[in-house]
Amino acid sequence: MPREATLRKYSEPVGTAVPAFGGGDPPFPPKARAPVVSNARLAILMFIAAELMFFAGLIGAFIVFKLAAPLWPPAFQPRLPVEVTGVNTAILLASGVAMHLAMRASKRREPRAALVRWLTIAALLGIVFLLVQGYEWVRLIGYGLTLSSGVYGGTFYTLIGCHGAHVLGAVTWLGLVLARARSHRHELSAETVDLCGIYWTFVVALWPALYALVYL
Amino acid sequence: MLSWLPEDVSTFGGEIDRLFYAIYYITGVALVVVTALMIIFLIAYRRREGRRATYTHGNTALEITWTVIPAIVFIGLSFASVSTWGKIKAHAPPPEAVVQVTAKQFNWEVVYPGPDGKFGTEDDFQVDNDIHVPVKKVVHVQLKSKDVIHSFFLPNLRLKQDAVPGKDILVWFEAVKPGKYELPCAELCGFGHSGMKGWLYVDSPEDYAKWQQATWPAK
Amino acid sequence: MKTRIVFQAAFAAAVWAVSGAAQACPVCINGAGGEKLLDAFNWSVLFLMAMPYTIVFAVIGFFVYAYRRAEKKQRAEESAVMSPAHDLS
Amino acid sequence: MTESATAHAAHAEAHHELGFVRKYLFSTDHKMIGRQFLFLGLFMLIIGGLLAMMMRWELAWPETNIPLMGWVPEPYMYGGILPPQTYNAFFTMHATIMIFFVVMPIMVGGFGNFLIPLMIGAGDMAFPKLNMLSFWVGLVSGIVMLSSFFVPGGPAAGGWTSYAPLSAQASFTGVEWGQHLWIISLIILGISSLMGSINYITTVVNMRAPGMTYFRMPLTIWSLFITAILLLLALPVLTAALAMLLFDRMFGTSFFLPAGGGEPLLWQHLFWFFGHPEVYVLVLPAMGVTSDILSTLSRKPIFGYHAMAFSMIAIAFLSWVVWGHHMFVSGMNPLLGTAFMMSTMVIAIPSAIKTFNWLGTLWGGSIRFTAPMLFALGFVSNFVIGGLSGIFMAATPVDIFIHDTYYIVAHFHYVVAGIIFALFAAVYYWFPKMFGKKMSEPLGKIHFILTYIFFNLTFFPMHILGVGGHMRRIYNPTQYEFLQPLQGINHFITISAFILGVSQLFFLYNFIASLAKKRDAERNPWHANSLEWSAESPPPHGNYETTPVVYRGAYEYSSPEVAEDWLPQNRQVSGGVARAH
Repeated sequence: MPREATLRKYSEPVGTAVPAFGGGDPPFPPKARAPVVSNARLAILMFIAAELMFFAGLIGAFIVFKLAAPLWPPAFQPRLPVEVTGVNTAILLASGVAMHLAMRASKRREPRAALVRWLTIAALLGIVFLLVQGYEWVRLIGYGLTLSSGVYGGTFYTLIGCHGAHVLGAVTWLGLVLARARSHRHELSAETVDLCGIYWTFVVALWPALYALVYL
Repeated sequence: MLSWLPEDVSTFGGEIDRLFYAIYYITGVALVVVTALMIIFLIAYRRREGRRATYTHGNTALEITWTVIPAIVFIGLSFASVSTWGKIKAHAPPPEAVVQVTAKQFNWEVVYPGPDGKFGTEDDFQVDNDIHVPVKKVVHVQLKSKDVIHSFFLPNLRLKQDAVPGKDILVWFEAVKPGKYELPCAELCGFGHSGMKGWLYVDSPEDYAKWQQATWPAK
Repeated sequence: MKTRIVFQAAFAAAVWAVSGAAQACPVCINGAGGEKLLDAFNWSVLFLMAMPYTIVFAVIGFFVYAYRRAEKKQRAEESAVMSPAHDLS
Repeated sequence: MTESATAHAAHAEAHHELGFVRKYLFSTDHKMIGRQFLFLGLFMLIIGGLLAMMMRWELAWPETNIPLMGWVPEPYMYGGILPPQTYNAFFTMHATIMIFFVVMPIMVGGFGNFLIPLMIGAGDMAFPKLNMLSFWVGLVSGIVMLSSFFVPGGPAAGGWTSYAPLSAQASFTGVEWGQHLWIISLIILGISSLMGSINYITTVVNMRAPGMTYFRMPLTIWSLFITAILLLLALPVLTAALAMLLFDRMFGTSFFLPAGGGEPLLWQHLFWFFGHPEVYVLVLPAMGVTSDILSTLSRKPIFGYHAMAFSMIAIAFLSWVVWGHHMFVSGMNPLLGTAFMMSTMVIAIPSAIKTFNWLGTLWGGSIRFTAPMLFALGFVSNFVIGGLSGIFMAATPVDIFIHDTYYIVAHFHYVVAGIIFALFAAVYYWFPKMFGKKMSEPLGKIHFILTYIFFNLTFFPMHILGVGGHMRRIYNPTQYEFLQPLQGINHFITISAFILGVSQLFFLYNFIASLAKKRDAERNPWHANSLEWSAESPPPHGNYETTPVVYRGAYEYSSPEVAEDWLPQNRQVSGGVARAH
């Protein structure tokens, strides 16, 4: 324990000023500073980073199976619907563009109607993507490709299914934002749209990579 | 501490043990020096009335020294390890005897090629948990597993290799001293993991021939 | 400073070591699953190793960009509001 | 200024009137959440410790009745005799609990939550509600994990690493739901950690008080910041692997089952890709708090602050390329083995730097041998041994022999169980700030002396067992002829372990008795510099009356600027103005 008795109260400095220690030349006196990237944006970025690592784990597994297989897709397994999914990819990318336009509209404080229009288009395109995916899944299961048909089916459904779940989550989120945007009782900050938009962009941007990896 | 090492009867075990000793002495010296310094500092710089602690934020020269020295030691150690590692794992000498060992819960299935020297023929000879090999001959073990991961561990030969289901892993050794050596499983493989063990019999040429005659099916 | 140099050197060494290992070894006695499997694992390992660095550097890059932009904006605002001789510089 | 102060006070007042539930259970106050994590961790520590005691009994006197355990029903125990299945379940749960539910909740969840806002001068975390959720999700995960003790077949028995295919098919271990719950619990824990780490990173990046630059942050904050980044990027990979494992078990996929074309080694790659950064998740906060405590209680600036911070950054960077050293004998490509050996040797360098800097901090100090200081020194001493023994396994040829032996067990207990020393140090050190009460010093010293002696007597002989070839995770060492000469050492270790366990009662008593005391702690009992000590003990909701302003780093002890031997970060010294150019 420090010795209370021998210590004087805080006093005037005894020595001359010593060189500041602890990094650079911070402003003196220190100033408060607004964060450059807001808390919510930073959090969503971190969340996306974690999501990327989650997909990295799945993709790492997929790479092992795909590259090690003598034949991929393995014999007697249905081929994946490359063309339909290609069109579907275009649909998802288009929804990304719509989302981007919505973000721009909200940033420029354009009339609410423009924002609602773009958000609706993005959401609808997202739903179409999911429906097409779902329809293709049903067909694939009909052809006998299931979760338990070896690593081919397993990786396909896990990887694409995880992405599908993310699209579903993003659509739900977008639906909530859209409901807020349509009801005029609520203020809608640019950040609300932005956060959803950033996540949407992530989900959209991830897809072409998965498409190239899994389908092509 | 190292006197507890099991007796080494393999050709490459000596190299492993030498590395072991080298690291042992290096880390031993480091441990003694660091501990001694710590004790000296703790005694010399214990709180005393009227003495103020030295005000210093560090010393660049010292910092560089204790970064560079461990770096040299560590990198040196890893270069010293490379050749032994390569010898054991990557470059097996040609075999003079071959045996197939398949691990399963909770036994080692040992298959000998029989008199024709080939596996998969009728004269293959199978036995559980006993491996007979001739002394001073390069033995190749084809390691497989039927169910889960096991680990082929021969403490006296400084040899350990996981047996992975779906993989065919080649292990080699050359024992230099006849005797009977224990072969435990070193990777958790289920409730019977403890007690999953076999024996490695390193036979003198005469004993090996005698054992072959007694057990292997005739041609 | 010196730690940074040491660190960079160490990192370069690690990357060098790993990339050296990525070339599959034709005489390996292990991994009888075949060379394709070894290759597959090598690519997977490289991919997994690269991911955290990609993400971290992307985020750091974004931050540098965001800070630069914020600073530029602030400077523009300051020069618009008050006379330049007044403050910090 | 005054306006915001009164607003703050009013704010704090409003929160003081909260009911029991909002104040103690569903609190969004980072300090309460930190305490909740601490209690959770300490409770789990007791369970994990008891499991270890039973395992030690089994190893010393195999297949004999464990005293006091006769009540456990068959088939889990037979009149106190541990069957191998239960033994396997016990070491699996011991490791899982100690790693995921003791060290992580206490160091990262508990002290991370409690200290980050306080030490950087913020009122709370960036997302208080997310923070609360993180604890409750974590608690659910803990409950799921513990509930696996009560399902038919018992808890997971595939080791904490759950190597596939042993863990991927119920028939291999005979455990059905226990392993399912193990996987589900860890997936839930991943969500909890994700929320926590997002919160920590955002808070550290955005909510530092004015003047608190990155390189003025205490090393505890640096360590927790880096830990959060590691957790953020490492845990999702485990989650992915666990999801695949769960699919293998429940939905008939075959990612890790060779019968269906799966790859057992893939599990090991994914697991250790997470697993090695995880090791640093465990040890970095311990290094951080040790640095702070050593500096404060030797009244000396930390030696080489920048080297310390950069070595942690280097560890974080390198921790992604070393995971293969857990797999040297797994049958992976030998060339990859060489690469992983090199990177492992390189990552040992920053750890060496840290040790030497700790020694440098002691040099020329004025050391106070209080309980937190003793435990911090204990951590350093254990870390030296654990670090040095790690070099043996980094050398691949040596690892061939010692892999999966007690040498490994000794090594990681010196590191991970050594972390418990830092954990105790942190509890003794920050207890006054957390609860406004002081813990008993004499009891703390007795606790330290007993713990230190019997920790070493327990874990050091394990090196000898390992050198003798004693495999880890075996149920009955007397089944092996070559291990029979070593059985005496097993007896010795077990007796030491029991005394080590009993010694913890000193801590338990001290902790509970101190909690029951009246408030008696002043604001800054250790005369420390970092910001948390300028708040009340315990700090009110919102922490600071006014936002503190930071003028210097956290380690200005015995500075010639002032007559006292400490100089808080937020104290403006008039001479300091001269530094403002």
